[in-house]
Amino acid sequence: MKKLINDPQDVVAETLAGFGAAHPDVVAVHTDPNYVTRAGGARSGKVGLVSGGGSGHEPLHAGFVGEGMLDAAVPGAVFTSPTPDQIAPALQAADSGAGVLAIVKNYTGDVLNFETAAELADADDVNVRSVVVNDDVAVEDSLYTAGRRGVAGTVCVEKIAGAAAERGDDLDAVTAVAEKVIANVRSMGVALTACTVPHAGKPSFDLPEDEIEIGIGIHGEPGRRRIPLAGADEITEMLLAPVADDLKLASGEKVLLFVNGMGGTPSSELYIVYRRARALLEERGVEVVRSLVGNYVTSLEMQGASVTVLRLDDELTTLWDAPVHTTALRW
Amino acid sequence: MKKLINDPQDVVAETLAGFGAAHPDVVAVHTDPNYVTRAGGARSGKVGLVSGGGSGHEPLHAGFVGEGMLDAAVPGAVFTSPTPDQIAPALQAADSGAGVLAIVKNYTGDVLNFETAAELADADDVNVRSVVVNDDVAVEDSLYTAGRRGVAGTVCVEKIAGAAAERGDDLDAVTAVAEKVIANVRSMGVALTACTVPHAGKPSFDLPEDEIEIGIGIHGEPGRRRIPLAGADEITEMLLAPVADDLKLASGEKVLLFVNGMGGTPSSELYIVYRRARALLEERGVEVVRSLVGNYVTSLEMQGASVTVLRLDDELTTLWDAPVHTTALRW
Amino acid sequence: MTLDVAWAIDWVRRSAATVKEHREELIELDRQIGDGDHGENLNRGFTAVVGKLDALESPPGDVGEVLKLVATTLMSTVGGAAGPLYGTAYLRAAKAAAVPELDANGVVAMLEAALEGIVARGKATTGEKTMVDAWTPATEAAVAAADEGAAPAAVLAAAADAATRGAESTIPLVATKGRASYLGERSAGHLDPGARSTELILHAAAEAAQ
Amino acid sequence: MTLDVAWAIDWVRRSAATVKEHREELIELDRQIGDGDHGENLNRGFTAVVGKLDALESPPGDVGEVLKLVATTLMSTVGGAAGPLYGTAYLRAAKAAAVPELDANGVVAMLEAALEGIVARGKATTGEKTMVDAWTPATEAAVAAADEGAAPAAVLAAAADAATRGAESTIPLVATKGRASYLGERSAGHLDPGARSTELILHAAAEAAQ
Ligand SMILES: Nc1ncnc2c1ncn2[C@@H]1O[C@H](COP(=O)(O)OP(=O)(O)O)[C@@H](O)[C@H]1O
Ligand SMILES: Nc1ncnc2c1ncn2[C@@H]1O[C@H](COP(=O)(O)OP(=O)(O)O)[C@@H](O)[C@H]1O
Ligand SMILES: [Mg+2]
Ligand SMILES: [Mg+2]
Ligand SMILES: [Mg+2]
Ligand SMILES: [Mg+2]
Repeated sequence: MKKLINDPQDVVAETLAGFGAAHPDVVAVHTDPNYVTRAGGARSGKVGLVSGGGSGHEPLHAGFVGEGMLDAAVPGAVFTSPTPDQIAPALQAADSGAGVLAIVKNYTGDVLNFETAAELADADDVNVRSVVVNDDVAVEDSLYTAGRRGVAGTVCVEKIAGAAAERGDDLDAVTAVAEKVIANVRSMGVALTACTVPHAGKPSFDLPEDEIEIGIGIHGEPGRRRIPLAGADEITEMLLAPVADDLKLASGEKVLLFVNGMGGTPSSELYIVYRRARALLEERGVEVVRSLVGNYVTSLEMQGASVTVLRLDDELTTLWDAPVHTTALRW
Repeated sequence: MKKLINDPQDVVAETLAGFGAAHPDVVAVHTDPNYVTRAGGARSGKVGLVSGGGSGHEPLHAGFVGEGMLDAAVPGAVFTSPTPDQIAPALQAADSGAGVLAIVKNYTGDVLNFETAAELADADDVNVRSVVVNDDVAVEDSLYTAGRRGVAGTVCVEKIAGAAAERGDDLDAVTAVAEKVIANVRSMGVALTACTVPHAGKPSFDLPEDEIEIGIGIHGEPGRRRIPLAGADEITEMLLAPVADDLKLASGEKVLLFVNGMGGTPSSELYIVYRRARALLEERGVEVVRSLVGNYVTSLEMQGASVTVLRLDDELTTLWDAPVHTTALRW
Repeated sequence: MTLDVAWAIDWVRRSAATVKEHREELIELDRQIGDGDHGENLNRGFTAVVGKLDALESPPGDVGEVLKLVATTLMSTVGGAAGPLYGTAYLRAAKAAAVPELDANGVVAMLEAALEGIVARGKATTGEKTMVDAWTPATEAAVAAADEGAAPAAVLAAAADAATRGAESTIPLVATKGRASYLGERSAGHLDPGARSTELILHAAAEAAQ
Repeated sequence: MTLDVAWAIDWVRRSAATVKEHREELIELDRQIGDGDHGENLNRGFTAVVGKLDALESPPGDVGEVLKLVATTLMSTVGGAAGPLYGTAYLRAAKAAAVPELDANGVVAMLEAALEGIVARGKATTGEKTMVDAWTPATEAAVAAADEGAAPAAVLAAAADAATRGAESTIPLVATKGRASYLGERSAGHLDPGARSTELILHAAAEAAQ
């Protein structure tokens, strides 16, 4: 295992220490328990926005704390949902009286820990609502399973709900916008290499030099199937088609196209994937009117990418375009 | 070799195609020959700023084209300086009558090709000045060598000279500011893994699982020495000390601390390095007043990092803080 | 022939020891069909529990108090799916065992409460390749043993053995709950890490009762 | 016994062929002490040269015209250090060989001009582990052969053989110019890729003169 780390047990704490020291103008890092808030604290009268999950997906979520996006983020241990006693104070810190929306990725651990935290916060008179992001089409959504995972589409939910909260929407309205994004965003990912969880010390799966995993999540799990290494264009088709199909995209629709890197993929490769994904959407008569390309929802140092498509209407487009000032997303 | 690419010969062209399609509001991509300009073209009366070099270092340089930074960027083949017939039209496009400053990294190929291009542009009445960035302290600067390499410090030169040009400085003044940055910026890097040049098809060097290379450049060259894998804190000391020593940093001085990823390193690890580098500077009584942490000057998918320190005075701080609107740097 | 606070404390310490001992195995099992953190997380949690136990000023008054300490500590240190699941299990078990001493029926009630807690939180049923596949046969075996008049120690031994068989039964299953479900068919052929940790913890209970 | 335009064209085509054949070897040499692009870049350049040659409407009037075409094409397609260095070499050589036919002294003048071009651009001297270490002995050997009255073909053969020895002489050297210099002492023990490509190109010249 080759990483720029010290003791594997200290990875999250040391990352947060560096993050806080580097960006005191944007964020405040709290330790014991660990959570991150906006430097200025919660803005009075604004609905609070909180997200969180296992670490190892940076910049998700702490990189999205700041004006126009999250009020607080809760990083768990690497690939491990945070605990209620971390989440509850973050919910409290984000509350300025208008209530808090928790944006939860659909994993058993995240859902359960956020549930408990919301109960704790509720006992302290914080009005907590939550939405569950489940954009990963690699996983079948069925009554008999844990449902689809939440992956890169989470960025879209956090950005757009964040803009709604910032413009003064109330808790019902912010929740409705978040649900609308969730209903219209889908993703699918590929891994060229595994990643190594620091405390595990060896790769999350063993992948021969000539094979890749299609339909991976963001926790180093193997994907739905293993296939021979293929060209970027071919791989992009395998990612884009199920996403577009699941969204039932029709000719004439407008979308945001988001090509996300898994952490170890250089941006040049992401642009190659973007180029092909865009062409495939155009072949379907779908217009790409907004774009995001970069490493935003990662799996440690994994090489790979995911393709996310968000169906846009005027409201979502306006909210996407609204100013944002976080360490990872800014305009 | 595992990459999200198609034919290795098409990597640069396809990256540029995706880049141009994703960011039409910021950049315009020209092909045959390849160069990138601002979407709006050169602003009349402003000194033009051009940089370029081999591809594979993304977002350098095309990611820094835009208001407040470069007017044009010239991407060569992977790790190969661009040719004069690419550079010359970029110099021309960047010229609006106030002359052009070329920011060249100190490599034989870059220097020679920019030299020839400047002659070509000069023949077309473009007034071209150039500065050579050589911030890498891993390489001894001696009369009898090719001198120090230009590495991550290039971002500081491009940002600050860009701000000077944007505020209306003339060619002499912009050149002087660029030289001032060059005189005050130093870097040193480490590789945990090699990178693979697409057309070469195999790693740029062979590194056992328990060894790292200290004093690497940004072209996948091996470093100055190979040492056993160590903890992040220890490695950071090996990078920071020669940088700080070479700059002869004195107690009470203010600096910008820039921890750069080589492409395959997750931001969490960069923050761990940042944290330690900052502490080491503080031990020397040096105050870190500005920070940059991320993958900005990369070597394809290499895992590793570099530490850059720029000595700041009021002028450089103001110029660093000035608005910038590029695809990779924005505030 | 009843189990008291000393037993409960011994159970917790043995649980911590066995989880530490099998930390890497649990990581490896979770690496194969999950995200490789189960051993790390449980070990962190039980280490914290032992720390809390050591720091107690006065000894817990009943079995339930011990289990409540386990519950709250796991809840606030484990995270992931296992944190709330085990946390709820111990919390419910604590309520059911809020007595100074447990007889055989008390042991059964405690195990049943734990299982109910897991099911209430996780909504899994048997055959979904989760810890429920270890807890369910364990509880059933405990009921059967108690019905036959077994002593508390024998009830726990029966539960532990059934948990072992239950854990092994997860190997061929295709997961439909938890993280392993994302693998679909590829989850078959692997032991569920949560079922394995359940087995370890129940064996610790039985050993403490010897 | 003189070398004409047909020879020059043949030289270029043979150069392209040998560079293509040794593409991977040159990449590998450059990978060891540089950035692994020398073979790729030269191959791209010479492939373009051949394309230009094939597309010519009328044949070049003299040797210099052929070399000028090589110069400008390499300059605009190779990039890196080798692009301008070889580009300048061919440009100066073209000027020195702006005649329909080259005798032995003409060959010498051409080689000397090429070397001067490389040195003018790259500022390297012998012993710095660059292509200069192949061009210098090659030019010296050409001078000696011409002085002894050798025919142009023999002059080129002597130059090519000297280039081979010159290239080999770079192996123990510590680089002080070019990218290999960044390696310091670690550059010793490797053949310089530019010296190797020089050797290949000069052998192509000699073979075309057979
Ligand atoms: N819905 C559920 N019901 C019961 N047990 C579950 C459920 N989901 C997961 N588990 C158990 O949790 C274990 C995984 O725990 P752990 O690795 O700590 O959490 P995570 O999956 O969040 O990383 C699985 O092996 C399984 O036994
Ligand atoms: N200053 C110089 N003078 C002469 N030859 C040089 C000089 N610098 C580099 N070279 C030659 O160029 C070769 C490398 O060419 P190439 O790999 O194409 O360029 P780059 O180093 O830019 O990648 C070296 O092997 C060396 O022979
Ligand atoms: Mg987990
Ligand atoms: Mg090169
Ligand atoms: Mg797990
Ligand atoms: Mg090279």
